[in-house]
Amino acid sequence: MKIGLYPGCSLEGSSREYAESLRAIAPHLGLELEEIEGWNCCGASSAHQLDHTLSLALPARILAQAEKQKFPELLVPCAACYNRLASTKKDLANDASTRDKVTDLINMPYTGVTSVQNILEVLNLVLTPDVQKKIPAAFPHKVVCYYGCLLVRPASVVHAEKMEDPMQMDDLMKRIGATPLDWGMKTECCGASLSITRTDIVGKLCGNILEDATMRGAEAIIVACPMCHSNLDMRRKEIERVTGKKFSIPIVYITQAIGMALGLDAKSLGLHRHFVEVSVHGKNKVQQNVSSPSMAAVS
Amino acid sequence: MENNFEPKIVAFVCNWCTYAGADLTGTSRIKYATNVRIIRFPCTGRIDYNLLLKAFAQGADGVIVSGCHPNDCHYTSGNFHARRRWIVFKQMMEYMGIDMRRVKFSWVSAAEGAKWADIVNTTVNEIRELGPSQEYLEMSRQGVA
Amino acid sequence: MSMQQRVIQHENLLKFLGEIISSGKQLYAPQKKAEKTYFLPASDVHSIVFDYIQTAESPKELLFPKTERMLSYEQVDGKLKMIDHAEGEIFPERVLFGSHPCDAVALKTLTDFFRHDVPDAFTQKRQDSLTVISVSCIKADDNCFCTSVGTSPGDTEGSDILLTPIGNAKYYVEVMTEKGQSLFAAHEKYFENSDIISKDKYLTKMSEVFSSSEVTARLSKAFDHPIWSDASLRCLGCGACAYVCPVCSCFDIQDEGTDKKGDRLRCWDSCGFSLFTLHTSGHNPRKNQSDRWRQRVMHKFSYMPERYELLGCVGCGRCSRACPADMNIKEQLKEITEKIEG
Amino acid sequence: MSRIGVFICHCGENISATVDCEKVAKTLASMPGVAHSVDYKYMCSDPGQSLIRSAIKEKKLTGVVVAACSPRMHEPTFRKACAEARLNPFLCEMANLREHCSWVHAKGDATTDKAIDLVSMLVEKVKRNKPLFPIKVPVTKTALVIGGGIAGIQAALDIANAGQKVVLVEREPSIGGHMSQLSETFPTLDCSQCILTPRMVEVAQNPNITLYTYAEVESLSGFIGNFTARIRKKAKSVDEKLCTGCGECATACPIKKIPSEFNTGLGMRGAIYVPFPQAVPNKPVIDRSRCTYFKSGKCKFCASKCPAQAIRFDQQDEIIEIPIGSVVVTTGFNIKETSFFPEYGYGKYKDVVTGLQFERLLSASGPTLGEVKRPSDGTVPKKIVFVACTGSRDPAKGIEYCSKICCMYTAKHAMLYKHKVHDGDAYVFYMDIRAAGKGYDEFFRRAIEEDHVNYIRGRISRIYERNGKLIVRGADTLLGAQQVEIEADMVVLATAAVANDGAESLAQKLHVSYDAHHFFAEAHPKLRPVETNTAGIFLAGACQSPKDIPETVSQASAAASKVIGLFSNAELTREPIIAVVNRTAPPLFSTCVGCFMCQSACPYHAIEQEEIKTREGKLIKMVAKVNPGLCQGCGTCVAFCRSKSIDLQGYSNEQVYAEVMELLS
Amino acid sequence: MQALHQKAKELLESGKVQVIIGYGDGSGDRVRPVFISKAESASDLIWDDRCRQNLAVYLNKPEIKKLGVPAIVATPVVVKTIIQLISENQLKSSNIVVLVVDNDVVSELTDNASLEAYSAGHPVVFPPFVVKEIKDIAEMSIQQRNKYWQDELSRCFKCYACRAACPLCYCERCLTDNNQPQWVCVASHAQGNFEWHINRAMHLAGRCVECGSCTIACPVGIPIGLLTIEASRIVKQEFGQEPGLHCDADSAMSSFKVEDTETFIK
Amino acid sequence: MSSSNIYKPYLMQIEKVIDEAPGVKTFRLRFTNDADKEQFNFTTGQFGEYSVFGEGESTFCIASSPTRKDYIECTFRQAGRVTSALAQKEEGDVIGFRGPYGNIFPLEEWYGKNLLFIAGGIALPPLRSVIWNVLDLRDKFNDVTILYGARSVADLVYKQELDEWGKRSDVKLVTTVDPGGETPDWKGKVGFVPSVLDWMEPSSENTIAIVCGPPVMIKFTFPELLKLGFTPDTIFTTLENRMKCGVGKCGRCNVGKVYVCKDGPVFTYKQLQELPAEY
Repeated sequence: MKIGLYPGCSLEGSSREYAESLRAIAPHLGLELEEIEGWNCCGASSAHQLDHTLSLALPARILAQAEKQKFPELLVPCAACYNRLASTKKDLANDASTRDKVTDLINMPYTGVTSVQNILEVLNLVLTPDVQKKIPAAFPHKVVCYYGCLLVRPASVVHAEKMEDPMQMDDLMKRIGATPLDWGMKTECCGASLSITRTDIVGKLCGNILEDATMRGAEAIIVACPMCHSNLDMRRKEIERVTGKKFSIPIVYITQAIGMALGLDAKSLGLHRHFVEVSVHGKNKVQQNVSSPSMAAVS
Repeated sequence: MENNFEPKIVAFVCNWCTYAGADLTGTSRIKYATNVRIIRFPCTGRIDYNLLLKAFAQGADGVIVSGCHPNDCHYTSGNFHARRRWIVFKQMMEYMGIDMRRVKFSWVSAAEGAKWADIVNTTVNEIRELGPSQEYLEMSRQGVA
Repeated sequence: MSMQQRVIQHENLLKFLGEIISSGKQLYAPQKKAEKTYFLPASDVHSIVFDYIQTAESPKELLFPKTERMLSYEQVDGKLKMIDHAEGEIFPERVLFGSHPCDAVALKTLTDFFRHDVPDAFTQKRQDSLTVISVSCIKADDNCFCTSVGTSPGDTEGSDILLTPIGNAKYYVEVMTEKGQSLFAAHEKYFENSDIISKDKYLTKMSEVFSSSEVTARLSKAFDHPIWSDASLRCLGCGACAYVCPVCSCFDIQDEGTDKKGDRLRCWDSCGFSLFTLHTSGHNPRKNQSDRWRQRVMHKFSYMPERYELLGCVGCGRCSRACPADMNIKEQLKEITEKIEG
Repeated sequence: MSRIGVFICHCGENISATVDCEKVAKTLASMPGVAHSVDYKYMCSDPGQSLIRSAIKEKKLTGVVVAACSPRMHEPTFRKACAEARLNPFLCEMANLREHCSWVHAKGDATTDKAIDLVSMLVEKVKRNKPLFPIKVPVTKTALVIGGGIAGIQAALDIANAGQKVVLVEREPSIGGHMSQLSETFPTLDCSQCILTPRMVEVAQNPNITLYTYAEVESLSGFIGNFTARIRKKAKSVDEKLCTGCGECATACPIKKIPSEFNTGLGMRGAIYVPFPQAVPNKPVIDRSRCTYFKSGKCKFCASKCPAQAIRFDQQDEIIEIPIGSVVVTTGFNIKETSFFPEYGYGKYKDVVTGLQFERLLSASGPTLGEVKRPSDGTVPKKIVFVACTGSRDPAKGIEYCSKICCMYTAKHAMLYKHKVHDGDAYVFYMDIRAAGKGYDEFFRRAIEEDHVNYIRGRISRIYERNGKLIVRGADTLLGAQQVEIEADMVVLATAAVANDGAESLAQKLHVSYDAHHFFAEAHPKLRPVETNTAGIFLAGACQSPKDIPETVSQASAAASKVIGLFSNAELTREPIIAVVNRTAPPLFSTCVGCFMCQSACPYHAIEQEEIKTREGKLIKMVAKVNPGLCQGCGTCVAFCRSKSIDLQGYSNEQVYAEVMELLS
Repeated sequence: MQALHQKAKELLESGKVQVIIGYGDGSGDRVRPVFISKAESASDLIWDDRCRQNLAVYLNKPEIKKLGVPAIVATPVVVKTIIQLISENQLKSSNIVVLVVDNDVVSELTDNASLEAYSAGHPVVFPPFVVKEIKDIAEMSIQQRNKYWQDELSRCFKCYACRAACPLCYCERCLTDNNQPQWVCVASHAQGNFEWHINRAMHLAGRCVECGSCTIACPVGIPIGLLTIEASRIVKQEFGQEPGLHCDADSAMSSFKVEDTETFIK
Repeated sequence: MSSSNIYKPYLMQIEKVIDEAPGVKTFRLRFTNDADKEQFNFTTGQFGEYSVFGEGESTFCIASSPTRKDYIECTFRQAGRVTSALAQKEEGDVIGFRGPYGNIFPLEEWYGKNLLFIAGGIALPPLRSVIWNVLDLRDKFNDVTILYGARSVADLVYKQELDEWGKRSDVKLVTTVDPGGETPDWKGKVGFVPSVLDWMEPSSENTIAIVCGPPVMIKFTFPELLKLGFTPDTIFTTLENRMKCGVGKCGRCNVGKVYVCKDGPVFTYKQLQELPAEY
């Protein structure tokens, strides 16, 4: 399966390991990633606070570019980027006059043919029974899946089936042999939007999450969002300060977990980039029969 | 278009759903444009397409036809019959070159007071954009010596 | 009207017609539309058709439009105001070109009929402002029978100017009336002098199929003859024959509008319609299609001659061509002279 | 010559506040054919009506237009007033100046102009109105009651006790409805079954009542006084005549683990079962979807154990057709499942239960025999959180309305829990307390004051499980929205009361209207609360909106009295708004050519074929003929008739044409 | 033709029918409807390519009905018309004999089933010029269509030949002759003509068997048949119903399906 | 008329409306323009085209006598579009009127003769014009007999005038209603017009019969009159063919060579016998 890729800024910076692991596992899943040409910021963090039209124009340009490159689907691994692109797509589909305004602004045709996919949707497609067969029970850990907010809200945009109790990630974990635990913090807030300004709040919110996960005996928290990851992984000191507790549970990108299940080496999955040591491992060492895993994505 | 153009719009509605829906708009005190005059029919099944033609010939700028949602007809199936009629009539008018944007068909139930107001307002705005109806009126002036 | 003999070249004729258009008069001339020929307002002389036997519609619209506004009314400040279109209306100067002699005769018949007894201002005023330039027939078809009804391919009656094609793209010109003369005079430069020409040899030859006076005579005793019901079996009762007929002039008067504003219109009607004579009570003096067919024939060939000394038929054959059921009037009239005793 | 009277109502200030009524009256006065035009403060008042009556007499009016509120409100009032003045009531029309004009527009010339248009349009219509005379049709004196809950039971008994026949149809194997599932009832705390069961038995024994349980209405055709109901009696697989109700079969059934509907899934039943011990009729049915025999063709244990040999595996669904004069719909309500609530775990947690489930846990006949036990592990919960307004009054959940019964039953639940578990803690999260009703407020106060139930005003944001406890997280708005977190053993959600399953399709079968939430719509919320817009069909109980037992019972009696009133006449008078086929002078007789398209279009089969014959009996033609008893006046046939040979009295071609012409002239 | 003459002769002689409605010699090279009541005139009947007028129009004419039980020489479209008339209660197959000619073999269709079988086996095929007209109009913009029809209909003078020639226009009082109220303007101005023609199309929607008689009858050459063809096309496309196939079919316009779909009713 | 437009009506104001019978009304009309009134003249037997603007024209006779100059009256039954609209008009309203059209009753030829008027139903109005004309010139005529029948008592028109004629000594009035149409206090005859005529046995000696009624009444009355010794040329009637123009143009009323609107509506039975029976 060939798919367009919009990495967004996080995957180039603070979450490089997310991109690395995605690119590492892609060939094993038969996924051919083609990065979108000349991509721009999705406007996630600030555009919508400043100018509504701009906040639509930025993602629209990305979508228009995807259309231009004739991608039927566009994979957007970053949950924030995904949310912006999906929201924009919906807004433009429902409002012809805004659509006209925006296409005028970006000076590109836009029809809305390209579908926007988040990482869970894509993995769900490619992590087929065939792949599963090759890696039986390869990631035998108790984990909790942490979805955060951007992958499941608002329901009208992301079409998450059960927004308060999403199961897509849990399902993927089961497929690689993990045991996803039921817990209470699946979609609780990690405080991402305050991660710079009010680290105390982030500490408290993340603390709740880590505490519940730890208490239930999880060995790792699986995430699919760069914001979640950085808050939970990076802010341990602050968490410790606020909660007075020390947590050692690692935060693992779903792509990394799959990578470990596939037996890929820690480096290629960027595990070394984490603040909290990743203490979970894949069971098998899989034969490296795929050529340089990250190459396909380099455009 | 002239800014002060106030379209004349006739609404042909059924007694049980849309008329009652429009009553609800009233009891809910939802405001809408004054341009519409409602003519009550027992059922959309009763509404003759010739009345639409006459309305336009008489200078209506727009027409709203509204009744019960499918399955909700007080008479069980009048609106289904009406729907067939409108499907053919609309396409036939368009085949003969009449712009049917001036005719709004809708289902408004007795519970949809707000929807009624919305339909009226949307219609008035759209007809305002289209301007006064002339195409059909012109016809009565042509071909007379 | 005795005149110097003239001819006109085809190309000059076009110029002449072109000048009529540019002079601001409305020129009606035969033109093609789909498969048929009609008298239509001409803006370009090159669209005029010369090679045709008969137009689908007769030129009677020029005197007797299919829908004529006779009167308008309006409530003004609670008072009814009438607008009289016979008075107020300007009847434009028109020239009809290309009618065949039968049509010209028909226009005259129509004028005479409407002028009879109580003159009808509308047809009169339209007639006054109409100049007819006819063209003699150099060909005809099976449906034509002008000579049987007392007219002919070169008949001058009713034409203000009659042109007869005499070959080599030339027309022999006969100016018949003052209206014709004044039109001629205004464009004299296009005409050439000529010797006296006997036009007859150029005209199409039409044998007389029956004698109209004989038809008239037979009809006086034919009211109850079975021929009517036999002949009319296939008649569908539409008004096509009457509406294409250059002489038929039955009409209806209809109001359109509301009590506040509207028009009183005169619309064509036909004695062939079953509702034409239907009373509100349900009684219909002519309730069978055969009654109505009889009325059509009787009216043209018996009642009109008797009452107005006008024959209601000029032999143009349009009704036969138009009839969806092939009611052929020529054939039927011939049959009348054959089957009904004198 | 028409002499139309025009009466413009101010409706207090409802109309006159935005419409210049005086100007409307004045303008209309100068319209051709208007003989009288006045405005008045309250046209519907007695003096207002006598204004109309005297004008009819004095001015010899030939028609009346009352411009006031919606004709759906007062048309009968004014038509009656006309009739009293000897003017045919169908020569009266109403212009809707209130709902369609004054209430929806601001004061101004445009509003007054519209009012003038609306009135003048109806003046032109009424000029063409013809005197019409009511149609009499016979009445079948059998009532159909759909639904055997307390509403259906009450209605059926009231009608039957008035000496009329009743057919009671219940979808479940037993009558009783939700009330039979309840433990005690507020505010008296008397036992629900104790008061209900005798009435259920009474139904079974009343000779005027034919009871069909395990049956559903398949279709309803016809019209008031003359309906035909088709009822599907689902195969019970048991010969009811032979069955003695001994219960051997149920014991014999090897299948035991089917969640019992009656016990809201908290108890189990077999594939052949009686829903509950007090069931009426107390005879079992086989649930064919669960029965081993019906699935695999083997088993028949029940049959072998039945001493009366009453098991009938080959029984078929039976369709019975019954002539019916009137219908009472009492299909009740349902409550939302806990799975509807994502924030409370989508029904994932066994110890989060609905109010109805808690009723079963409280009930002496319930799965725990009245002991409050956790469904998950059977332990006695020491801390229960009750959540009121779960779903109700929540537009985000699509349920904007108040479910009405929850405040009271939640108080009752908390109270009963405290009575049973003395050391237990009960918390109630609520939005507002709605305890209007006799003894209601006192009841809920008692819960707080005497039984020390903790009432916390606030909403619950989330419930999740931790260490076998349910973490209930919410806010206490009376304490400055302070976050509260309670570690509860059990949570009872007072989930929203919603329309019953299949309400929409039943409404469509009955041709009655329903609201956005699929509750059946009453004809008028205040003045005709138990009638529907379809004549002869009445409503009672929670199928119309959530309501408690006293209200349900009084509505049921009200509906019953409507039926009894209807049945007190041998003949029924119907509005003559019906279609008629024209007649013309011979030789045409009618312009109808007998294509009978109208016949296929008519939903009421009201169009018949009529032969027109000569005096000698020779057929001249066939024409359509409308059966005035069957025609309901929808006019669909009229719009179909190509030759305009059929017309609708009251909305004739001339009338509606005149309305359009006047409106736009 | 021989076979036809023979069959006609037999039918008349046997007294099974009293009149044969067929085609005979007309004026010029035209054929015309003939009504043969005598066996010896049976040889007046003609059968060739020119036989296109829809003779079913005569079946309900009072003057023809008076002649007795008819046999009708039927083209495939006449068979369709007869089926449609039967479905509209205007005819009974037991009261007529329908003669169809295929390769000089004459068959009698005497019951609904044989009529239906014949109709199903003989679909209407439009002549190429009609196909082209239909395509041309389909490709026009709405403004072009407006201009096209205004122009075409401007010639209409309401002689009602279209109505008279149409076997399915059998109303005893046409809508257009109804003046209380005046649904259709009497005058043949643009509005009156539009009202007339759209009503005709609406009335024939789902009923028009596409025989083309109206177009042929129109003395001023308006392709009016296209309007009723379009109306029937819409019905077929939207509701899947076709006229002239089943004797007991419900009329498409007076029946409905709950699943009928549209996108314009909001 | 001042205009050359022969279709332009006079504007007439309705001065008085009289309800005659169910659906039957009489209008008294006055010219709105004095000049029109001055030049207007008509003779008994003539008719006009009455119009409601927006609805159209309808034809009926002038029902008043030319001897009463200031106004004209018409009586009509509400049946079609125009008459229904006319029936909606009230006093003070303005309607259109074209006329007078048609021929006349040859009153002067009847001087010194007995007159027998026979009318049925709504056909009394044309005779009423003659009757009043005759009564206003009473001394010029011999005996005047009126036989008037209607379907029922309610259907009798001009009830007041019937009373008045009945009271006059110089008029013999017989009224009748169809069997079943009588009321308990009905004083007139019961029976169809032809049979009542048979019973009356009026003399045909020096008598002119003027007959007006529905086709079926005429059909049976003419033979009755012949039986009584009337000759076809002494029997007068009026024809009611449909008309539109009133001036011999529109073609509707054409019967044989006759145009009823020009050559009629008054015909003798003799003249009718020479016409095709298309009336």
